[in-house]
Amino acid sequence: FEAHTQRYRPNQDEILKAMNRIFHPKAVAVIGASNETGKIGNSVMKNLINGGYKGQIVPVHPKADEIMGIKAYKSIKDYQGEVDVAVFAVPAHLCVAAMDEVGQKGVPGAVMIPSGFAETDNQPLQDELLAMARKHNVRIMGPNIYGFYYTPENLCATFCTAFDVKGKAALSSQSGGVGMSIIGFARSTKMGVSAIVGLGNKSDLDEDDLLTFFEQDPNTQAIAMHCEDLKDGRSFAEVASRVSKKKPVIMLKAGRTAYGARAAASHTGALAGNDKIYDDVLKAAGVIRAPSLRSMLEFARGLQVLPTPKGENVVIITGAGGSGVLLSDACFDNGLTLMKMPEDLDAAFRKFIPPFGAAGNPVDITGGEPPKTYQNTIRLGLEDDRIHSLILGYWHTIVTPPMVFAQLVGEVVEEFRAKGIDKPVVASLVGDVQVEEACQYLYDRGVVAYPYTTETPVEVLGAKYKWARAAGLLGKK
Amino acid sequence: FEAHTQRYRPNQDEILKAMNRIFHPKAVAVIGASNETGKIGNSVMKNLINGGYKGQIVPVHPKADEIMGIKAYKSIKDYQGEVDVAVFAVPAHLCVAAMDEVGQKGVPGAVMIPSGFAETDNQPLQDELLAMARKHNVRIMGPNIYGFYYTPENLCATFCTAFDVKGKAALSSQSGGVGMSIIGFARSTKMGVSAIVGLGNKSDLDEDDLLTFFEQDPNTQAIAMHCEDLKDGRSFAEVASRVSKKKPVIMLKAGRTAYGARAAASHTGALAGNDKIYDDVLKAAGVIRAPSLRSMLEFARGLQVLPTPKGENVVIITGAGGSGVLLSDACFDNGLTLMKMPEDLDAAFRKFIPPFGAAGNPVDITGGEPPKTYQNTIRLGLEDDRIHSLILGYWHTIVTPPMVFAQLVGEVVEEFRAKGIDKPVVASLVGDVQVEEACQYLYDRGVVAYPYTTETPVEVLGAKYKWARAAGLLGKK
Amino acid sequence: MRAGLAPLQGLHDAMRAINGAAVHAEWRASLASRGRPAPLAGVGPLEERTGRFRDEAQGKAALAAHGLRTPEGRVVGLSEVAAAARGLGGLVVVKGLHEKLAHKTEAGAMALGLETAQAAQDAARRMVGTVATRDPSIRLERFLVERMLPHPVLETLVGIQRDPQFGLTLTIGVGGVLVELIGEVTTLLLPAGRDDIVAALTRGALGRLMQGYRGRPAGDLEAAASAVEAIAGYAVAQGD
Amino acid sequence: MRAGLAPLQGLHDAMRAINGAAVHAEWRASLASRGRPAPLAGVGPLEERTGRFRDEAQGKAALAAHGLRTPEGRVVGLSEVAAAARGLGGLVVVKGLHEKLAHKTEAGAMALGLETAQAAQDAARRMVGTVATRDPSIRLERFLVERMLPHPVLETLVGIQRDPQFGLTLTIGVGGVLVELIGEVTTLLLPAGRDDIVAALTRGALGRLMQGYRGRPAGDLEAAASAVEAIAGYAVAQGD
Ligand SMILES: CC(C)(COP(=O)(O)OP(=O)(O)OC[C@H]1O[C@@H](n2cnc3c(N)ncnc32)[C@H](O)[C@@H]1OP(=O)(O)O)[C@@H](O)C(=O)NCCC(=O)NCCS
Ligand SMILES: CC(C)(COP(=O)(O)OP(=O)(O)OC[C@H]1O[C@@H](n2cnc3c(N)ncnc32)[C@H](O)[C@@H]1OP(=O)(O)O)[C@@H](O)C(=O)NCCC(=O)NCCS
Ligand SMILES: Nc1ncnc2c1ncn2[C@@H]1O[C@H](COP(=O)(O)OP(=O)(O)O)[C@@H](O)[C@H]1O
Ligand SMILES: Nc1ncnc2c1ncn2[C@@H]1O[C@H](COP(=O)(O)OP(=O)(O)O)[C@@H](O)[C@H]1O
Ligand SMILES: [Ca+2]
Ligand SMILES: [Ca+2]
Ligand code: NA
Repeated sequence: FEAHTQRYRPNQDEILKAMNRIFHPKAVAVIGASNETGKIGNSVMKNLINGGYKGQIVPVHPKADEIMGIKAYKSIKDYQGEVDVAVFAVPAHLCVAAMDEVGQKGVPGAVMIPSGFAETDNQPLQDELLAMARKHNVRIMGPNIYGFYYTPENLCATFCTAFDVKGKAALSSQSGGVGMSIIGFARSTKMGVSAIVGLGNKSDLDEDDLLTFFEQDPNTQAIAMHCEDLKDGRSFAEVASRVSKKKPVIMLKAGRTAYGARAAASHTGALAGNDKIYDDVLKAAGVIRAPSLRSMLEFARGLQVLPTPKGENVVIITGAGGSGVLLSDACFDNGLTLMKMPEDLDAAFRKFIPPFGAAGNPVDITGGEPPKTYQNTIRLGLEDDRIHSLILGYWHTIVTPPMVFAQLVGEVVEEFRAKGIDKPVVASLVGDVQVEEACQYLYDRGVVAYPYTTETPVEVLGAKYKWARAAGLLGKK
Repeated sequence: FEAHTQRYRPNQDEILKAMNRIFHPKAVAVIGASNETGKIGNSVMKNLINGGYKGQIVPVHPKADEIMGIKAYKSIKDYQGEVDVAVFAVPAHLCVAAMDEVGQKGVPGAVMIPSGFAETDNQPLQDELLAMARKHNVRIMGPNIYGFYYTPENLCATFCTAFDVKGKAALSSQSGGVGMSIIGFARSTKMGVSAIVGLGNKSDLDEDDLLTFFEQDPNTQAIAMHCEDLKDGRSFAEVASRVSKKKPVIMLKAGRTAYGARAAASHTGALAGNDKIYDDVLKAAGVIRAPSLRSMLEFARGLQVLPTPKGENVVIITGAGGSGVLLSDACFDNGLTLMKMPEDLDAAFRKFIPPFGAAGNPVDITGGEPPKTYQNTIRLGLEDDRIHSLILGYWHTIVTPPMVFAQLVGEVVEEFRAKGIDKPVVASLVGDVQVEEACQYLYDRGVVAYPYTTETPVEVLGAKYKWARAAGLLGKK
Repeated sequence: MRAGLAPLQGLHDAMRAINGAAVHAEWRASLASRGRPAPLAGVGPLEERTGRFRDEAQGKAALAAHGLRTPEGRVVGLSEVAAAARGLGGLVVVKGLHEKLAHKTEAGAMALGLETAQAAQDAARRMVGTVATRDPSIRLERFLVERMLPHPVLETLVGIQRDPQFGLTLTIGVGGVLVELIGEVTTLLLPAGRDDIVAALTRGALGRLMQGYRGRPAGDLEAAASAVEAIAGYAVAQGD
Repeated sequence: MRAGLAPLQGLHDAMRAINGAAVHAEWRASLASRGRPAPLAGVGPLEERTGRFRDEAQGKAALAAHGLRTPEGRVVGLSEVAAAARGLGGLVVVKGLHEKLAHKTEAGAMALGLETAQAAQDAARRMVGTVATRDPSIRLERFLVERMLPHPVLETLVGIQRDPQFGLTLTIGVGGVLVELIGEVTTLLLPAGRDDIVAALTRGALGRLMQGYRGRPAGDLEAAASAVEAIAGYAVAQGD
């Protein structure tokens, strides 16, 4: 029952062994390191150095003795120690010969930045490169990629800018453009990242290999992947089914539609495939599909900070009744269950809110309330163990300004975490521009918060639930 | 065939006459103006003054001779001139008596900020208020609202902060929370606004009255409304069918789902109603439904700057092939037609791009290209009159940095506008954080541009097309 | 979401809705194939706002005045079923009528393709028992005996609803037992133009069926539109 | 998007797909009501990768070995149709078999409910003409004469596809002429566990029909699952 293309597929242990050397290298070689500013071989060197990589950097250059103050070698073979990964920054036509040397040196992984292979219709050259790599048992990332980041090792093996917001999301992209969005978005939102990996032409290493590594990587808690095609859907389904039991796996599948599939075919020759099959297979494998680039990014950002819910009961606590309605719509859209409020709990909430505030679920505390009302109701929501997740709807007032709200929520959540009670809390903040700062403050404290939207926080919570359900952590719904 | 509730419904001329006085007042009275900082009657005064309103402000207060340096009156009747609108900032129980005086004075419109009416289960008081207003033929905005803004008159008749980003979108909301998002979002994104109106309990004035005004308001080019229910669906359908022929009408209907409808009922007593009927009726009336709060805001922001397309042919020009695929998916999702590239045009595009760049549609100019390539291809896209809209996919590189891209696009678009060629152009910018500034620059120049997303620009373009089609501006699809 | 769309009911119930006694009601119109007239499946006694029953002849006359074609038939007591069947001649259908019966087929109160007067009489008698077994509070006393129509090309759902926000509305969609599974309907405000009705009949799944889906004969669009117009016209005339 | 799902084809064509000659193929399995065995509508000659025809007996044997129940029948030439019908006895079905006929019903190559041997023979003869009129390049020479099965409770789509990314897959959904309109299918990778098959059969529209939708009899879930398992098992055995 193999899929069409026969791909190289070592067993899981072998994959892991190579991947662990690539992601935790003691030495990184740069084939085509350069002293000339603007050159990719120069940017890679800078990023390795400025990114704070602590291992050995091994510049390889035909003439230079030193690159950026580091001893350079004419051939990688001249270097005495073991090298774990070689980053290529030489033109495509030089890559096969260089790969031969890298292979002879016994390097287990090559990061192939150069373009000029299958994506420029030069499939034969890519085949030649792959054959050479296989001959020496070198695993290839790419070609035609921006490289990769692995923040736990301060490793920026890429020509993009250095990057240092450490966190627990590992992301990969088939396309460089999407990779750049990941970097920009991560920097702008301070999304915590463990890894960003370019897969490009995917001549060898692909999503299933990454999953095998991230599965056991203690620095990674959520995995998000952009892909245009799965080169080997069966391997992916197999590995993803296993990994998604432990960590959320998110996928943005590009080329979902007739237009997109056609564009993918002309862009990378990707056979985007029958989306209905992708959909069913990914669902069966417990993979969460991101409907858009932005949602892939938001899921990666949010799922890593949210704890896993212990059950389906979601409660909305809102200052803005209007937000309560929109948040409820969003719960429905995202398959979340608004808890039917037990009478005693309803009465308990009512004690804290004005008589005309609507109890039930949403708990509508009404607009003009002081911080205390938010505090009391949120505390109750965290306390009562029939409630499994909270959605907060904040409304900007003079009585409870944005940062006051953010601080009180941060405190209450922290207080309960200290007691061992850690429920997912997401928030929608509507108000003037100060709500933006408040959202960042909350996100930094593990509360998934967004300004000017009621949908996004609920979508992120919905994705966490989808994962938890598929992973069998919530029992049958 | 009347709907259930019988509502007051004067003819269109009468509505317009009152609305024109409310939105273009020569004098605004503040009932409950106050010198005390923090009071709503004080905030309203500040906003009127600081907002730059040029007409007469008439503070009404039982004791004070002056409020914020402006002569105050014990009763509105003591003021000699004509008053066009009265903003109420006194507690609910004082409103009926105050309304009697306002009515006797012959004021055509009352902005009822106070809460304490139907939303706190005090329907009888609201009925009394309405009866008094009807007796004197005063139209009521609210009660239970933040007030309203009308930027062409520098009018900030609200207790929120003054606001001055003039533009062409008129927005209304039934709920104060959503109103606050509008204000915060508008300020943060510099969205141009002509009006922001709170409708609250909608005891009298509602969406159809606003439409009647905005239809003929030269300062308004797009109308976006958040509502939980239509008090009179039939009037709305009738007026919206007419107005949507001239200007895009966008609606965020809250309470779409079972959960949302229940929340709406307990929040405002809104009968959210059968969403399928809303959907069909709004579609038939040419109203664009916004699927989310954020998309309502983005549509209001984007639709006002985009020109109306002249036909269905959309072309994607992209530096990132991966973005091209996602943009194509988004075109499909949003019902846009990717033009089948005529051979001569394909050849013309190919002249400007590398041999391995994919022509067809998307036109994939590939990642490493200089500004000239973007310039040449965009110019061709604007020039050829078989192409009706452009979607740009920018990819951050050293060769063409974000602001260089933004400036060149701004220039080319401007150059063609000067020649009378004005096509919708939207853009997705992927890259490091500098793309954010580039997007703002582009938006300011009428190019709808977003960072880290391929979906949103296409969604906005899709909304513009949906409107243009429904308005009969594109012929049958 | 298909909220608020009640399950199919006979014309019987629809008439009550039109007359204001209920908010939701739909019924199926079986649209003829091209060239044949548009028959309507099922017509029952009409009830007015007053609660007084109209007899079937009056109901039919009212619909006929709006141009709707309905199968010939009579409403009779149990002892008169055979006679009614004989009077109609040929194949007949017997339907048990009762206030509480929203779904005759499911309740066992529907017998199709009866060849003789005796068969009709027997069916009616059995029906009384079947229905009573399932719900002892229902005792069938009135029966609609109708001419059996040829199998329709296409069953179409035509519904009249009184919506609190929008007033009288017309819903059109795919009919038959699979209606809920296909779940695609269009709602129009009444009165509605023929153009809008035609557009609703030619949209989506219904439109594909109407065109002659997978080798099936095509529906007669004009006849269908006229039938819908007639029902809508009747509803509007009765509506406030 | 329901991209890539070819219209329904007979078991005839499905066998060719399993044997590797085609990528897409689906066929309908008519699932019995509770308690009755699960009959399969339609079985035709099987073709191997080599292009050599298996005869119908061999095909059936192969499927039977995987536990699938199929209606009794024979593939014969035009002159032998009457004899084959007589041999089966009772009501029969005649299907015209031809390489080019993906949709027998639409092509006029399907005659159901034939009561006598003569009627079967006449139907086959007429079929040759009907089919030729529509496509002169098709001359029917082989006919499947099958026992007519009672009307199935529920037609289910069971498809085998060879996907370039995922290899051999199994698709399950609502069958019958409305399949495209309901358009709800589930795809599983093969081999698939019985649990997954049962889950696919009880999900969405199919699940509602299986439970006995709107007063219709319920499907026999276990029999259905076994039938699907048999087909899947056969496909897996044949697949690479
Ligand atoms: C890889 C690539 C950047 C190389 O381009 P370049 O920098 O112009 O190439 P050069 O020929 O200058 O070679 C690079 C350096 O390697 C050196 N070099 C040449 N052969 C070498 C070899 N066998 N071993 C090591 N170094 C070698 C060169 O001398 C040069 O160093 P220098 O600057 O000191 O002279 C280019 O071919 C390419 O593919 N660009 C596109 C990358 C891309 O977009 N990838 C996808 C992103 S998503
Ligand atoms: C309207 C509302 C703000 C008034 O509250 P308040 O400011 O505490 O009311 P006060 O009783 O102080 O009256 C306001 C002023 O009006 C004056 N006043 C009293 N009666 C008056 C009258 N008949 N005419 C004019 N002024 C009068 C008061 O003296 C006071 O002025 P002062 O500050 O100089 O003493 C409050 O009732 C309310 O409804 N708040 C909620 C508003 C809201 O959230 N709306 C919905 C937003 S979406
Ligand atoms: N006179 C008739 N001739 C042929 N078929 C009929 C006739 N009356 C009813 N039917 C069939 O029975 C179905 C159900 O009829 P209907 O009156 O709507 O009863 P129910 O209460 O079960 O919905 C119709 O859709 C049609 O298929
Ligand atoms: N032996 C049979 N008994 C009863 N009905 C049958 C039989 N064979 C086929 N049918 C009916 O005919 C339909 C079409 O049969 P099939 O062989 O799939 O032909 P087609 O090529 O037209 O799709 C089946 O779904 C079933 O409803
Ligand atoms: Ca692999
Ligand atoms: Ca109105
Ligand atoms: Na292309």
